[in-house]
Amino acid sequence: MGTYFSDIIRGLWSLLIGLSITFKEFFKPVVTVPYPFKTIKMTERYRGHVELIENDEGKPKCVACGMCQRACPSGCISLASKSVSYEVEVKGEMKTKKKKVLTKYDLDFTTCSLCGQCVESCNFQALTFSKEYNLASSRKEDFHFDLLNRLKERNS
Amino acid sequence: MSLTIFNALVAVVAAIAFAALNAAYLVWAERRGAGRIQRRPGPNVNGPLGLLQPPADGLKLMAKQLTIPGGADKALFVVAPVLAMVPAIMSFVTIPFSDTIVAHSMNIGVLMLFAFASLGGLAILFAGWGSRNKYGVMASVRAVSQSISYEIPMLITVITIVMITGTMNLKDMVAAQAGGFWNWNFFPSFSSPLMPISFLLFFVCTLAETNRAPFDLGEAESELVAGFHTEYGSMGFGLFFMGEYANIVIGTSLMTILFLGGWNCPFGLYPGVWWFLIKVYLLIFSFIWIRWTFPRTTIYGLLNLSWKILIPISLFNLLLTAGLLKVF
Amino acid sequence: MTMTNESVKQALRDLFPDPVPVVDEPASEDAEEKEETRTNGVLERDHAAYGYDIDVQLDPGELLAAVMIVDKAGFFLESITGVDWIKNDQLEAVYDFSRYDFDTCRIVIRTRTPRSTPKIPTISKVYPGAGWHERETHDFFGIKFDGHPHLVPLLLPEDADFHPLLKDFKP
Amino acid sequence: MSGPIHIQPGETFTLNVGPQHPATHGVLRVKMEMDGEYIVKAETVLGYIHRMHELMGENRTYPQVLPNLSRLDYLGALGYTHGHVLVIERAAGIEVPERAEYIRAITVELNRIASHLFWFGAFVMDLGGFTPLMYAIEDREYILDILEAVTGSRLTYCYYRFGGLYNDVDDDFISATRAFIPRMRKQLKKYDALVTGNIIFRKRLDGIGIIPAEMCRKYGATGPVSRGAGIDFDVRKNEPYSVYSEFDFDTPVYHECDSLARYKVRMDEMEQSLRIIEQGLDKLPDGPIMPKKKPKLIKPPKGDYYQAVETARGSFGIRLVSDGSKNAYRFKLRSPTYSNMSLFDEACEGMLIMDALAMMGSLDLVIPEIDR
Repeated sequence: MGTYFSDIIRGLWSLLIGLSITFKEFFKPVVTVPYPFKTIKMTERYRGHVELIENDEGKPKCVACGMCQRACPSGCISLASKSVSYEVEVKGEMKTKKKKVLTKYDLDFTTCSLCGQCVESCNFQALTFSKEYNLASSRKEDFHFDLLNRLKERNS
Repeated sequence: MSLTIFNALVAVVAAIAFAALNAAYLVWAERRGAGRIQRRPGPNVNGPLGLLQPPADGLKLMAKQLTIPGGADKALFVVAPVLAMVPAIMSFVTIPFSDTIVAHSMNIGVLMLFAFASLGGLAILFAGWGSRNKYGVMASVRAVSQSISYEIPMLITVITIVMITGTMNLKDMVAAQAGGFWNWNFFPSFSSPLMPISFLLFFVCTLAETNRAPFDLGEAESELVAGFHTEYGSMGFGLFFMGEYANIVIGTSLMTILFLGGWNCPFGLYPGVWWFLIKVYLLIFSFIWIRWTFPRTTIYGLLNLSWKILIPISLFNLLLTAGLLKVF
Repeated sequence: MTMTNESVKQALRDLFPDPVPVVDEPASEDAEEKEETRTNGVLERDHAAYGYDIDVQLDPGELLAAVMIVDKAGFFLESITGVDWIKNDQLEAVYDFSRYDFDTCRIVIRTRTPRSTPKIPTISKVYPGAGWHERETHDFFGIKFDGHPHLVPLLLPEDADFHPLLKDFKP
Repeated sequence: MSGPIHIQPGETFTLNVGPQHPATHGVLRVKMEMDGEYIVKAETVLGYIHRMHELMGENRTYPQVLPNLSRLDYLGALGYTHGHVLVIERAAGIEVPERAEYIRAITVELNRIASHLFWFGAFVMDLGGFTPLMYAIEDREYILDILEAVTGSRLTYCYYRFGGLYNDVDDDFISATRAFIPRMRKQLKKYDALVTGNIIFRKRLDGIGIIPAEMCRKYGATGPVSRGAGIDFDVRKNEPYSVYSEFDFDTPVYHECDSLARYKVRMDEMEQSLRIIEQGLDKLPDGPIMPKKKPKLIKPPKGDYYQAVETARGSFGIRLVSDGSKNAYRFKLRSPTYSNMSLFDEACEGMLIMDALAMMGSLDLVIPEIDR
């Protein structure tokens, strides 16, 4: 009989403690961010989708070696290039040299797992992570990014 | 004659409007309150402070199609949400908000309120059984056993009050508690020393009767998906939802009338409907506060609480009060 | 290695009628040939290099006896899996056991069965937890576990008739 | 499909809990044979989110598998990637700089706390209390912010590399983690008062959902499930890997075998993880985070390697069978919840459905990790 009443009293007391905690929380400030109206700045190391980096001339640094394409676990990078001959002054002489120029850099974001293997594999520091995170669309095609185009848009 | 019909119509419309408005805005209050307790703002986009959220929700629910599952008992399925809402509204007719604001004061007010309250269990039983869903059946069986076991201590407590005040008319009950707060039934007197415990008991029973957490076993969403209204969408669900809140208002009003002196001011100043509403909404706040603090009980824990703790205590209180009333 | 584990090792060794001399730690180069032609027996492995201590290979027929020894010594079942040795035309079932106490000892029991008729007795009578692991191995490799009470696909769809981890599996 | 259900007395009916059910926290299905509210027999059906990570591990080169491991368990991803890099390092014989190991231990423990916090919230939500989940998420956000600033992602980290780390931690990380420790201790006290002491909560767990030690052994249950059954087993202690032998921490063990014991184990583990983080930050050595000599192409020598690590859910093991090429020959993932869940069918027989689901919550299920 004694435990019967002490159990009731102790149970009630534990309930009151719980109530006092939530009551205190009631008057504490809100901790959430009202998302569409206010956003948080992404951290320095945030890994969004990849983005091409430009050199001083505004052209992509990429030399189209294809390392990122091979490193990608999900095969979501496809790039194309063409050979361009250009003239260079070497020791006072004009010489014709050839180099690869990137013509297309497509990222299929639907299969990308944001692992960053492409950025790591790049030997020319031509890729970086973008800070974009609120990508949403109802169409699949919106996630086939033409990174070369994005670079141009960024520059213009 | 025509005037009385008109009066009655006005009273009924007012009761419905009060019930519906309360139901709608208690949802808002619940969500805001839950938000504050959980350190988030709650609905705040539609209108100032999110005050347009309930109409928006209502419109959304009304715009949806009411699907009736194949093999369901159509009649029961359709009747159930109505049965949940109508008794709740009807109960408002007899609740006195103040000395003058009462739709119809009758001598058996308490009895009528409890008669209507019992219908709520029936609505849940119909809903669970009619929707041909195993979760629904399990939930309705739970809810019915719950409402039966909690009506007993609740009624015994009310009998104690009836003995003290000597009337079953809600208005007279409040009148008997006039004066300062020491006259309220909540406070122990020589003839009824266990009244605070009675109040607590009544409070717990009201929580259980209105299917509120921590006694919301009828819709225990972590086990029974949504319990008896698993299959309900559209306004069928909306009616259950509003019925729940209307029941809360009735339960808290009853507590106010029975224990907290109705529209009487604690210090005998300016009695009126405002005191009644303040008390009711404070009680409702405590309901919300409790819901967002505690986990759910088990079905056997719930029945144990009723049969092993609440009923013996309420019976003891009844006997004690009866005896003491004879002495003093 | 503590007493319990020594006795387990001895008991496992006793399973083999002709005690094979304990092979020394195979160097990684010539392990290539040895792995292909390894005879049944008990090997002691360096925990730091391989992650387990005792490596047993036996015929499917002796499996239950070995598992009972391990069970009696209080080991728990870590996992069961398979390996497809397509060059040898064999499927290997690998059983991992470990201990709860501080006598850390991981036992690996391997048994091989022909690819065409892969059949291994179930150990779910000894370790009920093997039920799921065996079902999974059946899913992935098609090894039939003789006597398993409920050998239906677990992770693959109910009507799956393919075994994705076989080396000749083409999706 | 005509007429309402007719159940005769004594007749059982089948209840499909899941694959879409609030209590299963994912796409898990349990076919329950019910007698009223009592479970007569249960059969768990898996595979709704099976992705065949093991085949991916065979098809891809070793570095390409790195992101896969964090998709196993979305709550405690770092523990799984830790196991992965450790087994490859063991197989390929790569030396890991000490600083990298310390940072790994600190981040794994942070992630373990985050995982336990989320479990705590979800478990109380299983029991019907919603608010603790929000408090737990608030604290978890703090950890995720710390980890995001270091790793670049919030949930599916890809931070460890064979031989070291993706990038080094900065002073912000250290100060934020140091600030987090006292804050978390305070919060743990709050949870204790709000939830652990609560009479309703205790009544629902105390003595309910018994999983005895022998059952744990037969089914291979590890982690908090076995520690709640009185088994003092923690891979970090029993088979120390990484730098865990350097830390002074305890393994919380409770002997009650019930849901409450498993709950208490996890709550105590958070405190122990805090201790490890504290010591790790104190001892954090300077130095490189990647080894000086690292093979360009990872090709472990032929052999069969095994590595077990203690993740938030139990002992996670990877068996790597290498044939000396740049892909794994066999890449077996031994996930702890798979074994922990397999005993559910037997343990829940004869229980009320609400108790069984509370027990399921106390197993700390992450479905993608069961299905792999």
